[in-house]
Amino acid sequence: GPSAADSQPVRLAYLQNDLHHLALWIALDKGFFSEEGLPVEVAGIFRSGPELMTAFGAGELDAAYVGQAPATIAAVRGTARIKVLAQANTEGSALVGSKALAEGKVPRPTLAIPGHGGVQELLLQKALPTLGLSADGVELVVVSPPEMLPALQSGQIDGFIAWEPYPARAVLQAIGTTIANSTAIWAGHPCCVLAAADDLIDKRPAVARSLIRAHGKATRYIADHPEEALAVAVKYTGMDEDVARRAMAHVTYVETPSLVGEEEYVRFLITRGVIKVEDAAAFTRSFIDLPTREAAAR
Amino acid sequence: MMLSPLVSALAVAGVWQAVCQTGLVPPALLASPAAVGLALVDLCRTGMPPGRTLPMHAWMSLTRVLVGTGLAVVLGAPVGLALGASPRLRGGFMPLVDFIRPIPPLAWVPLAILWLGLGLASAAALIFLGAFFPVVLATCSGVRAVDRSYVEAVRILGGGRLAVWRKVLLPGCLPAALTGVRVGLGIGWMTLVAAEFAGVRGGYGLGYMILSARDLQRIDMVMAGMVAIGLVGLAMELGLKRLSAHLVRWQ
Amino acid sequence: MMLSPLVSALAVAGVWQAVCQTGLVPPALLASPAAVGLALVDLCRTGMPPGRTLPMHAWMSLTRVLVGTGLAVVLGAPVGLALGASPRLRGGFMPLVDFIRPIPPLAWVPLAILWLGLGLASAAALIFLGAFFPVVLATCSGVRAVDRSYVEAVRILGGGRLAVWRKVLLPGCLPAALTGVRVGLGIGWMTLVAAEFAGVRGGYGLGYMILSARDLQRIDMVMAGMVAIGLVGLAMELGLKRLSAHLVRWQ
Amino acid sequence: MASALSIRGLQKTYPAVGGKPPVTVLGGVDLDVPPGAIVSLVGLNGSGKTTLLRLVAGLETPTGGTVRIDGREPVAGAAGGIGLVSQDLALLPWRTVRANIALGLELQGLSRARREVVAREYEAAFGLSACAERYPKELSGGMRQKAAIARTLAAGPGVVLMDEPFSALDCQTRNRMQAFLLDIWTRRRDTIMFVTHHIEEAAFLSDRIVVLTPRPSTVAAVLDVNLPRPRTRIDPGLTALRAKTLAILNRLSRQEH
Amino acid sequence: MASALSIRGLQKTYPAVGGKPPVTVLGGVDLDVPPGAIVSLVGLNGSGKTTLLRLVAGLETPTGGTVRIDGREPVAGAAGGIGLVSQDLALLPWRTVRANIALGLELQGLSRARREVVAREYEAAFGLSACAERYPKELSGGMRQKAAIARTLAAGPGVVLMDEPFSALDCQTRNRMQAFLLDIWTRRRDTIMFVTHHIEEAAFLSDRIVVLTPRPSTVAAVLDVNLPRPRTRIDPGLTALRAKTLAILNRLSRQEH
Ligand SMILES: Nc1ncnc2c1ncn2[C@@H]1O[C@H](COP(=O)(O)OP(=O)(O)OP(=O)(O)O)[C@@H](O)[C@H]1O
Ligand SMILES: Nc1ncnc2c1ncn2[C@@H]1O[C@H](COP(=O)(O)OP(=O)(O)OP(=O)(O)O)[C@@H](O)[C@H]1O
Ligand SMILES: NCCS(=O)(=O)O
Ligand SMILES: [Mg+2]
Ligand SMILES: [Mg+2]
Repeated sequence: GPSAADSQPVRLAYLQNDLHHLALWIALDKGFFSEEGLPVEVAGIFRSGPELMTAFGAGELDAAYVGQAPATIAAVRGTARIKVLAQANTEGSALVGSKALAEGKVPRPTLAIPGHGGVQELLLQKALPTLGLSADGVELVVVSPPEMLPALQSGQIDGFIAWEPYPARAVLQAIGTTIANSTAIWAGHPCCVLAAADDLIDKRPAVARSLIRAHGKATRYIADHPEEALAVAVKYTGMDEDVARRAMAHVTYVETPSLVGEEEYVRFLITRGVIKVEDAAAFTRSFIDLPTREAAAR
Repeated sequence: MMLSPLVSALAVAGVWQAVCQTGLVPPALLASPAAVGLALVDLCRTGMPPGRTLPMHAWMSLTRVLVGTGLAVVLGAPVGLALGASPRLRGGFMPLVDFIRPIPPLAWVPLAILWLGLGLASAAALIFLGAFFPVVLATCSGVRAVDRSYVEAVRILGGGRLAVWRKVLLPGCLPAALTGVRVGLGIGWMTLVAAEFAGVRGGYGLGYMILSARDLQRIDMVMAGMVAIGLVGLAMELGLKRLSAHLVRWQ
Repeated sequence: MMLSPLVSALAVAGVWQAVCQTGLVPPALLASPAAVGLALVDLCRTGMPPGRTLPMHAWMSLTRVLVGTGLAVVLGAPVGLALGASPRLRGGFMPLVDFIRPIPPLAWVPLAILWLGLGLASAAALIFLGAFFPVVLATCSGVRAVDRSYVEAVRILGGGRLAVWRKVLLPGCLPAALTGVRVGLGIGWMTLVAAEFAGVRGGYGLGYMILSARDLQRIDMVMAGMVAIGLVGLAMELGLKRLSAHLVRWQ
Repeated sequence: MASALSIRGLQKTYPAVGGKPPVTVLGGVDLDVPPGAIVSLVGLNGSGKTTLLRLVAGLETPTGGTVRIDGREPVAGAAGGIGLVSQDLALLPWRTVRANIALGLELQGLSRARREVVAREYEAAFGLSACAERYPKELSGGMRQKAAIARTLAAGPGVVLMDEPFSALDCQTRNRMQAFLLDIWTRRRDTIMFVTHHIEEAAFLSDRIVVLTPRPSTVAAVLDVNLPRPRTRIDPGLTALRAKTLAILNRLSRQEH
Repeated sequence: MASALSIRGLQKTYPAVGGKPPVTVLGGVDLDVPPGAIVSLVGLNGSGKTTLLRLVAGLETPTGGTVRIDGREPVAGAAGGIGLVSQDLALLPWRTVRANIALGLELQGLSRARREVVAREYEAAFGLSACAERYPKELSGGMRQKAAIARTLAAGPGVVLMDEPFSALDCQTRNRMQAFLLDIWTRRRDTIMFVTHHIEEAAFLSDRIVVLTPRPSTVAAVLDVNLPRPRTRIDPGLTALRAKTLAILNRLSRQEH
């Protein structure tokens, strides 16, 4: 039965307007946490992963939906003692560019990324050769995703790589064309995860298992009820329905984490000099909490 | 002929609407006053994100700003007074003040979360950081500008340190300190978006609302949020001016 | 016994280092002074992101802050003077000023990018917005506080409007205006992260550096960036104080 | 080409503020200063002398009645028109003594060199040469007063208004300043209105003494000083005039208390 | 229980600033004021009278020599010790006339009611009742001066320092104030140091007149006024003393020019 500690609400957080976190909103909206007997509390809505990680480190959060990138970096650097309980989604980013870029007519394009060390930077690195470009042949600028659209429209950048819904919106508004969906660049690449504090996993393992199960239900719900899921996305973000629909079509909602994907990303971070990890494979196996997942599955 | 604030407000709105109607600027990037008006209505009814309406956003932000700026005044004024009155303290601590005050509030976000957690304390602390230094500097200059002869008059009449403070330095620096509070309050509001970066509990706040709308390219709502901040800030400023006129009526 | 700034700086660093050494705070969340020192060295050698070193970041930010704050002073001082001297203008435009000034710089980001692009102009404009209003308010109060009898003396001696400005109002409000410039410069630096948040061309800037370090959870580099901003801000402030002491040596 | 000053039914009321009643200072003052004359204005404290000078200088607007200088209303800012040594001196604190003295000339557009010459002349005449480079707050009370007088006279106004200009001077300096003023006046024939509580001084300097009643003030008496110039201080005519003026003031003072 | 004032070899030099040389104001002043005596300090403008009073009040520190009040160095802030009517008055602009007059009593911790009674008494004595609720800037120059004197005397200090306290008063008010001062002094026997340029006033009020030389000043002469009190203004002894003092000042003045 649930212990006294388990009746404490789980402090959850997510990033506002990130469609990748849809499963959380579904679970909240459809009562999947309650079904698991899990009291939850949205303890914070964040603007970006790094702040969310700080909140983890400060002991303010028990679990959160967040990008795999900030979660990995924080775990390695010790900002937050967390593990991945489940995948929230894979894929769901895209490289969008001006017509000229799509036609390969820009000799030295200016391309925007959302930040350094993110999955999108790795995706872009992978995509460049297919565009006939080298890392030295492009000008990289960091632009916050909402500003990528006006920047592209006003010709200050030639293209950008970002998570949905920014690519979808750019296409719908005819600001840019999709040059490559991330599925094409790196099929099944990791993106966002459900992460939990080590503290929670160690001291309240039942809660961790319940989280995984509720998340699993929510993820299956998205697959089974796409229209209802869309309605929840619109409800939680206020996004236009057609934008959300198009965006969600490019996001793959799966709950099983990919060890291979994470390991590759870790290696990328190591080569970029962002983190120092002796054994990427070992780190990945410890970072993704397979034992709890197995326990939850039983 | 008196220039009423209404006239100047209408003039600004008129130019703004005209710019929008030339069609030179895409409406997706600059909302017209009319569109912003509609967005305001929408924000009160539907909210952004849906269900989170403007009055609640405003209320939460107001709380954060009032707590942050209030603290800034309560702590900043004494610090400014002390620095203004003592060249020794000034020599020792003014460089520290001058070192800390240019540091952007956004850079403090991680430390604020670390020390104060998520919620009011953290947000108020960042607003505090914005408002604190203008209050300190203004109060400090204010004290230094008080005519020495008034201090001497009170000393000679038997007043000690405390009396010099109560009878001369405090009333004497009041006009300058009030200007500092006005600047501080403005900066407090200006710091709001940064403050709501620290993660908002419950998902309310004008800064949070603006950034949410920005994520969705709802420029009309972004601008409606700016207008809302402007109006709340203006209302507080007018209240402050009233108070100030009452306090320094001898001028 | 004089409290030297060095003593107070060492005291602060000592407390900070002690807090870090208690082990109560994880070093990943609060870097020690020693770690920040190392990070500074690292930032100068390797850079963040790698290849982009601190001096270049500082140089680019300095340019943005100087242009933004410079404009704020050049435009804000005349506006403050005009508002201070004319109750009519004050009545008409002060509410507008009070309306616009609390709006957070981050909220202006979309409009700044729209109008000014991703480069210097955009960043400088946001810094300008931060620094402008403190300068306006301080200058305005300064003008209003100038003793009327000085104005009368110049009028009586045959001075016209221009002469009243040049011989009385300008020198008379100088101390207050200089305080405004000091506050404005501080706020200008404070606005830096917001200004560089939207994206900077060339990938340089202390705010940009701090955000990059934040993305990579390098709290030591975030804090090193804060220290760098503090030091550059302090250096500018000291220069300003020198200038100010020279300009108002009659005090 | 000296100016004539004519004041008719002049009234001044300070409006009510913060629950305190309005104050009527001038209750209808009629007064004439012939071109090139020195008229002294005497009266008890608070009788409105300063207010009257400020109205003549165009620094306040009358509530009623008129002030005319050569038939025109006074305007502050008419270069070389009116000079005022105000009771609070109003030396610009950010200017040295020399720069203060040169202010009027500067406003008249004189060259730097020319200003320097005139300023030095006045510094010397007022015994301020040693502190010409000092700021006003470094001066003694009397020295500050001398600097303010020098500033006004150096500008060479046609109408000179002086509000207790010698009140902080020692006797010797006061006498010297009186002589200096008369000396300048003899050369320039400025029209001078002079406020003083020093009745002997009023009599010694003036062509006419005007006595104001207490607030709301009107003209209590006009005494013409028909004594030849240059005068001596021990002139019995002066003594008689002084006694007469004091008697009027004494009466006014007794009425007030 | 009046205080004795003793000044020995008092020196004061303002340090050099901004390339301007230091100024030695007092070059070694010796001066005694017996307990309960009125001593007038006279001297030319800039001779250091104000500086001397400020040193006695403990507002400046001497560069050399000593000031002793009852054997102790003066300290500003010792309630009820020293009173100073400074040349610049220093009325607090944010306080009404009444609140200014009551300031000293307030600092001594008197109850509001008691302060009110005393303040009203002084307002009445100084003819300020009508403007007790006004702020200083609403007063005429003379009224302001009276308010400053009232503020100092109301506090009842044992040593009263007055720096040209009556310079802006009309003759009648000046005489009344002199009488009022003597009246208070007769009752309280305060020790009074009185700076004035009005030699008649100095003679009429004082037990002793001290004349300072020009800067760097020393004591030029000490004249005892051995005349019985109450005095009349036309006392021939006074006239003689006045002539004698003026002669000294004239000599000093001629030497200076
Ligand atoms: N701003 C004001 N508001 C109200 N009353 C005022 C104001 N200014 C001056 N007064 C009043 O006007 C009267 C006349 O003042 P004014 O300064 O003209 O007198 P004065 O004759 O120059 O006196 P004094 O000889 O003392 O200099 C005084 O009773 C004073 O209180
Ligand atoms: N801060 C200062 N720096 C330099 N010199 C100063 C300063 N203050 C006063 N003095 C000088 O000290 C001298 C004496 O000044 P003080 O005010 O004591 O004279 P005083 O006898 O009171 O003259 P008065 O009769 O004009 O009031 C003057 O020459 C003055 O210029
Ligand atoms: N969907 C991306 C989320 S994060 O990388 O910014 O955390
Ligand atoms: Mg007057
Ligand atoms: Mg003096």
